[in-house]
Amino acid sequence: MTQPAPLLAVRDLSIDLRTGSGKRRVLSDISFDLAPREIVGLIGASGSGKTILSRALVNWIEPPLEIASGQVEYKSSNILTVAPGPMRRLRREIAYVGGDPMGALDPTLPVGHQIVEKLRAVAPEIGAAEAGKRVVDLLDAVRIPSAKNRFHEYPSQFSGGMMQRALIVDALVSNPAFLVADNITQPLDVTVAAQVLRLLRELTERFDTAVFFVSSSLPVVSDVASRILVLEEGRIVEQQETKALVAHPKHPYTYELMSQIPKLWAEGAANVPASTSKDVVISVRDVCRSYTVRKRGTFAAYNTVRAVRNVTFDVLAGENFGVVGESGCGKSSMMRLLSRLELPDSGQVLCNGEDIAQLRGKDLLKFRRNFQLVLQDPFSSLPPRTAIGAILEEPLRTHGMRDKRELRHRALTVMDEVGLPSSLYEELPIGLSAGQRQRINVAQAMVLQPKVLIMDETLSSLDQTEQFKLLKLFDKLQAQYGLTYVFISHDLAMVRRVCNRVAVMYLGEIVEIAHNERLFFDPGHPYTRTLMSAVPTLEERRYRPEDYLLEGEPPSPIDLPPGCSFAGRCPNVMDRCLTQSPHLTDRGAHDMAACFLLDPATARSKDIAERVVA
Amino acid sequence: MFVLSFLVRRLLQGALIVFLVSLLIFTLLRVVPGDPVRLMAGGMAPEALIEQIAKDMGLRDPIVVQFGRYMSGVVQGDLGQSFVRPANGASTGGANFNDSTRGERAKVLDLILETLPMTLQLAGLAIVFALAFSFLVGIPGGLAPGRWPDRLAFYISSIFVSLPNFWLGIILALLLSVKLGWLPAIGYQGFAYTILPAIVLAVELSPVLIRTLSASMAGIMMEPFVAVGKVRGLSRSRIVFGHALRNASVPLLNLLGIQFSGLLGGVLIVEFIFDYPGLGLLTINAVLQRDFPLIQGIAIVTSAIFVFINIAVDLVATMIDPRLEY
Amino acid sequence: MSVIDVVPAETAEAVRSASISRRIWRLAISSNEFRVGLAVCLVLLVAAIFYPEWSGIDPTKMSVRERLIPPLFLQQGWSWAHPLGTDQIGRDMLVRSLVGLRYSFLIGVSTVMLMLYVGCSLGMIAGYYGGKIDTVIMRITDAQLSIPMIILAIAVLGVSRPTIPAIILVLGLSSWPTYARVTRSVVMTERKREYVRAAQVMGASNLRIMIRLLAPLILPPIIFVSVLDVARMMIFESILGFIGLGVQPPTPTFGNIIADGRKYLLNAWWIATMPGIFLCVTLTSINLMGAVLERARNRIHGGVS
Amino acid sequence: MPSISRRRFLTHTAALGAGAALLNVNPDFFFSSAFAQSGKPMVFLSAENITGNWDPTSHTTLSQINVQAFVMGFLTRTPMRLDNPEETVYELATSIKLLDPNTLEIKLRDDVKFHDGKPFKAEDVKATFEYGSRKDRPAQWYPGPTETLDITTPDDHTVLVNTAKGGYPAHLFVFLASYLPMMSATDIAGGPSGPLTQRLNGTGPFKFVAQRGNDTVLEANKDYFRGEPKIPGINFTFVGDATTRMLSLLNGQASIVERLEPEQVTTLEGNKNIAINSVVSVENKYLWFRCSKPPFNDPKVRMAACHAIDLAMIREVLGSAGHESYNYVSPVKFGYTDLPNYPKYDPEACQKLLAEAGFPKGKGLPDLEYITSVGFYPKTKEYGEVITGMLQEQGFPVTLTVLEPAAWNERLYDRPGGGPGHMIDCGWSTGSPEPDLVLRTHFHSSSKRITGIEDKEIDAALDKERNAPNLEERKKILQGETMPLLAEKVPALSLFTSVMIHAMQKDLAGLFIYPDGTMDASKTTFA
Repeated sequence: MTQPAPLLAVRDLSIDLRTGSGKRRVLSDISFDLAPREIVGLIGASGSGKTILSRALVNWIEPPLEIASGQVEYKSSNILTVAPGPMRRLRREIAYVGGDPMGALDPTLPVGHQIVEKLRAVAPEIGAAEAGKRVVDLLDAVRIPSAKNRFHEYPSQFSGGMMQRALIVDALVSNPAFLVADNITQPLDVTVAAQVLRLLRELTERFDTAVFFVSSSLPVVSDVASRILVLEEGRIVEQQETKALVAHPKHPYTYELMSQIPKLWAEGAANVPASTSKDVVISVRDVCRSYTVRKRGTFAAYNTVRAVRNVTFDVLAGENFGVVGESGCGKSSMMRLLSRLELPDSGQVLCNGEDIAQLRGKDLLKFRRNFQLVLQDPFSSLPPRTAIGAILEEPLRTHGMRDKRELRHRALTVMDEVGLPSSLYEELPIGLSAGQRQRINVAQAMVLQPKVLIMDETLSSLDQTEQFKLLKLFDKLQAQYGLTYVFISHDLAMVRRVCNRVAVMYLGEIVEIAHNERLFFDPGHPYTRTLMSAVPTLEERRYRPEDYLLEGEPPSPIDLPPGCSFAGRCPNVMDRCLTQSPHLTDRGAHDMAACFLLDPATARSKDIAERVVA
Repeated sequence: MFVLSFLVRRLLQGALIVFLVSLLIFTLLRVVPGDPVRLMAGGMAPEALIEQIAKDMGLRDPIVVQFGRYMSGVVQGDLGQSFVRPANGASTGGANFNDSTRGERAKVLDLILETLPMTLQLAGLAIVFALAFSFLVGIPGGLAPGRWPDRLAFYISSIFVSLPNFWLGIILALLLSVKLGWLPAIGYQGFAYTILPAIVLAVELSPVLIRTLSASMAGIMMEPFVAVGKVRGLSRSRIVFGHALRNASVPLLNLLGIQFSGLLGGVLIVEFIFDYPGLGLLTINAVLQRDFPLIQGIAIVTSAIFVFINIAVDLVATMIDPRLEY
Repeated sequence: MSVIDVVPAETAEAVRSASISRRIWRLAISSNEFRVGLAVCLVLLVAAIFYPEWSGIDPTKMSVRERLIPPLFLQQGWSWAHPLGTDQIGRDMLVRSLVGLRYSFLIGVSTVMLMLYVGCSLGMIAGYYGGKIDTVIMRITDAQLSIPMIILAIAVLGVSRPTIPAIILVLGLSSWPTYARVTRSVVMTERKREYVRAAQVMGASNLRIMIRLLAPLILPPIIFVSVLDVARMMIFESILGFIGLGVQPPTPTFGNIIADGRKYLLNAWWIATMPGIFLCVTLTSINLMGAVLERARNRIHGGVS
Repeated sequence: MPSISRRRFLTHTAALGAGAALLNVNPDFFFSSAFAQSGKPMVFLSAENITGNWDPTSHTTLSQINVQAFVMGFLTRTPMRLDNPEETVYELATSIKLLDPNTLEIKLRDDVKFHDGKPFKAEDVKATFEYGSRKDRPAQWYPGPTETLDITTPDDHTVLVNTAKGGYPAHLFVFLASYLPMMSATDIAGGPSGPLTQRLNGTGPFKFVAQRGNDTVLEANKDYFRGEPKIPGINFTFVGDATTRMLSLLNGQASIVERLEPEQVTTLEGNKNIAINSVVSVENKYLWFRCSKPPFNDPKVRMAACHAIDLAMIREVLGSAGHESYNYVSPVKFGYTDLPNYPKYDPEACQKLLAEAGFPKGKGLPDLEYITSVGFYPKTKEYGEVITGMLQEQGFPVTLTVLEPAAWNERLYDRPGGGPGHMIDCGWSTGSPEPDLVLRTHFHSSSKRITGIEDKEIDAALDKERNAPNLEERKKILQGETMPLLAEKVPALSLFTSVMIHAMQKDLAGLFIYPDGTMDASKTTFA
């Protein structure tokens, strides 16, 4: 790299982790430069040391981590050795945005005030009024609606995406020289993440800010960065210009990473079981579910959140059924209804022809046994402070098994099946990787030998390597036990890879339900296309974000606008959409979508749609 | 708008609670053995006279009827009259007898209203002392979990919780008032007389406060926004005092609200020891004399105060932390 | 847990494959603080259990002529027969303190257990079910909190002689709401965690979830905090004694030793002070152990996950 | 100005009158000096609270009797010292003569005025006697009801009391005269709910000003017939806790405190600013048996219990607060003598009697309850524990119940079917040498307050001594027949005589303390 006068120069940086029994090196001999206005990406699997490196760049290394050697040079001084006082002044030029937007600000103070506080902490010469104005302007610039009011609102009143925008404002408000963005899109929905990325690019350009962009997803990084570093177990194994790296990865690890990226449209993207059965395992019939929430600040007024609206679909035995959608679309409510954690307000969920709402006692227990759930968060889904063996035995105990030896045997068997070493039997899940934990979750579900597994975002918190391994495990288990899977996910690529049929949900409704190929190559609903335009991929997109990714987030499910609920973000919106709600329309071969574009009556519009797509 | 609806809702609930508590106390005090009339009339009074007085006072009606009568008075601000105290407010001895010639008995509400401000002054000062001390000890403890400030906080709270308040009261009065002459101690003739009893109460209050404060401080300091705050360029003192303390004050506030009823127990003893003319002294005398209307009135008033203090606490807590909703 | 992949897999490698409680114990016992606390606790325990009988001194045996003998470490007039001196009617303070420790402990611990039981169950139910049940339970809690203990005491203890069970009942019933509140708030957050949902899907009943999943998780820290309350309850008992509603003589408890000894504070300070010292030492040693155990637990369980 | 509350300052400074000039509001709100010296009132801390009904015939409460002693006048005063228990000093009376066994002639001073200005005359004595002996008056100190009295006033300063209708001797009024406060006939005419209940109106050295919370405020009576008192007034304050009272004395806020514990005496003796005053009181403390129900309806069991109790040991516990008494009245009372047959500590006799009564070694006795209070008397709980221990040693299955004063008081008296418990602790104090105020009150079947005893022999003995024609004869019967009979039947065991211990600032001089705890402060000064 031969740019003259780098903004930031990292030289031979090594960092140790002090453990009870000694030190372990977590970063070794990291060296790279960051030029002014350059966006450099860093990619690596979880545990590779990405976050540590990104924190080292902002002098945020605290025990048990310690700097072993090397320096981070900024303006010809090593920021790792700058005293706290001067460092605080320096933070004006060095900004950081993390991957936990909801935890990054004090929940008890208004967002805007905290940004002002930060600005004035690093730049005391700015007056309060001026600082306030600057923050409001910037909030406006990141397209936070009615920024002036939002300025006085609290973090809990912001959605994740909005909060991440606010944090970008927080980082850029002091006009820093460079910004470290650590996994900032990780907790966000695809469309929101894509919006945030677009924003980041715009703003850094406007402010002439250099960015060090860290992510575990190569497609995301390649979308943003001009140059990419690949980190494996604390070492940089490769660095190249983005295009070159994507085209010709040099290091085998980079190559491996790329091979694990799920494909959307390329050959061999789907790897679905040959579903032969026509038996309906689960049948969802016109199900509705709403929640009442007390209106804040009222005495007895309630809001109705219509989380699931008139949903109907069937799941066939042995198939993989996917439900996709963004947060707040009703996926989780759907999951709770399917697993009978809740009962529908109207409509029925039938399992093998029986209404599960009617099940009681023994029948219910039998249903539970056959119908298991694997949850999203590998951390909160395991009971804390319980040994793995005990976790796996608990469901068996629940179902009345008491023989200790039998319990232990069953637990060890299932651990073996999911690829957990039996030495972990007495261990706590703490310290295990997310993938290992998710295996425990799977094992916990499998120990009851169920027929149907509902995977609620099971893989979304794992990096690609882990996802890859677990998907293989799922295939194996399915082959072995003839399982039926329901995948509830926001990850189109994953759904593309494993599901026979996919339902797309938006604001509590199914807007499209189609077979895998049809959905990806001939989606019937603009929302599906929007999703596809936002999904990070290295492939050439069939639907470009410029055409489909509009600003804005889904409206609140509390005050649903009349007409089509997607109308507000739809690129093809028509007058009719604002007044009437489209129903699911058959597109043949049991594929359906709910859009007026499919209505023969609006054939002309359909032409328009097709033209847009072309 | 939020505040208003919150207040309406909570005040209604509060009124219900006070009503239920009144009912409970009313019933409880009527199942206590020891006929209050017997107490009033003296041990030597003949049974017939006792029955007569009881009937005249309506004490032989069903409890519900009595309660209804009582509550209709309460609603109009009438908590009844003391069994034993005359209108001039003297504490009276156990050995008195009923006779038709008794002077007018004191109104329970007057007795309470006269002593309540004194107790509020004492309790307020005690809370100020306790908070100041807990902050001094608890915050460093919370900022350095497992290290010496934490241990110091821990030992201090262990010692404080083991100090019986009447022991401490006497020792402090002896030391600071009698031996050193720094502070006056017995009775009340000026604000300075509040200081010693308040210190004793503060010592009683502070162990739990120290614990809560240092635990919640330690917890808050683990929150991501604290670590991120540093990277965002905020100084440590700003993070600690501007943010961590603010967050840690919510559990502390709640605790203070709860502690209020415990405080009354302490006030009782401390006021007795220091002859401090507050509600506690009134209560202990009422208890020692089995002056049921007075006990009842005090219980209802304190429970009402408790309920409303807690509403206030919750309101303040929601103002500090808008996520809370009660 | 989102940012925490910084510090991966660091668990106690040294102590593999022993059961978790044993590991916590092993880690705790390796700390000097714990050993000191344990030693002091054991000494007190052994003394309280064996010394009164072994010494053959009856704690109620009075010897009026030998009253108000100062403890050993004071200069004049002490006697080896009464290492901690005697009280106002010539009873041996050491034996009385130790027997008092027994009774006070009985009162303190049972009271706290009662409080824990009532408070945690109600708090658990309120936090778990939420909604109307929650509102009702929490308002009951408020109501209970707002009744001063002293009123409850004269009502309940006035009914019968103030026996130890009655005192435990009064103290316990008047102090449970704090626990109910704490438990409720913890349960409310835990309840939303996914493992609770997972357990439901596995067919676990609500009761089972509360007892097997939530209780073991929530109780240890609460129990740790409740040690302070054991001491507080012992002191409260002395307040009852103060107005004649405490444990009746001649049974010694810390409460009535302190309450009776108060009058002699000026010329026989040791009577009212000894139980306080015993209380402080006991409490500190228990606390010390509790704190170390809690730290060990957190280390083994890897912090606040 | 100790014990004047701030509130009072604000509202009543003016009312304090002449004295108020010296009692200015302390400008230092934060620290009003507790050590202000000149012209300050005497601050008395009482161990017991008052009733709030100022009618002297409405109560038997000691503390209020103390207040009355400052404010009210008496016909005579009886200093009741051990060496001369029968000494009588004339106060409002100038002579009291027994004209015949049923007629008493009382001559009065002519220079006395009530605080409200009304001159003190014979009509007031007549009204007081007649009102006080009414049956509905709770403090029944008088020997018989009003209709048994025939009182005439030949002139404004002579009263003749005739008791012929009642059949009891008139000399009973001699000792009572020192104990009965003289009320104004005008007040009495106002009836039982009139001015009597509202305030005290007497002829004594101090005037009643007001009751404020726990403080009773008195000011000097300038027109006192023996001369204006030296101190401007008295604050009589109820402070329930002994330690608090002592601390208050030590830091100078209180001038004098009562009912010291013996240990406090030890502490204070070393203090150069504090003086101690001990006086053997008229009060004896008793262990009362419930004589109307088993097992103590059997005199043998009562006597056995008495033999189990070592009185010397109890006095040891009490230290300087107890004085020995081997009779049912205090040694300062008329007729006291050490009874030769008074029960002594004798375990063998105890066991023998128990066996005779059918309870060898206490076997077969029901569970016995001994009730005492945490009350304001020194050492009550302590010696209660000692007695319990001693009874248990002899095999009595006794448990001790220690109650707060109100609950104890509620259980104190006899009821139909016998009072609660089996034994109860109580003291009985009457500020007069008259022994019947104890003996007849408790042991005659017409009264039997606590014991519930009904015994014809005792009744006869009590009637006999009362009806003795003169004091000499009466003393002989008391000492020779009545008291020995009581010691034989032991309806109660008198444990000891209380010693009233007061502690005061050394500079407080000229205060006389009577054996019932009342005080004469008319000559008191702050040195």
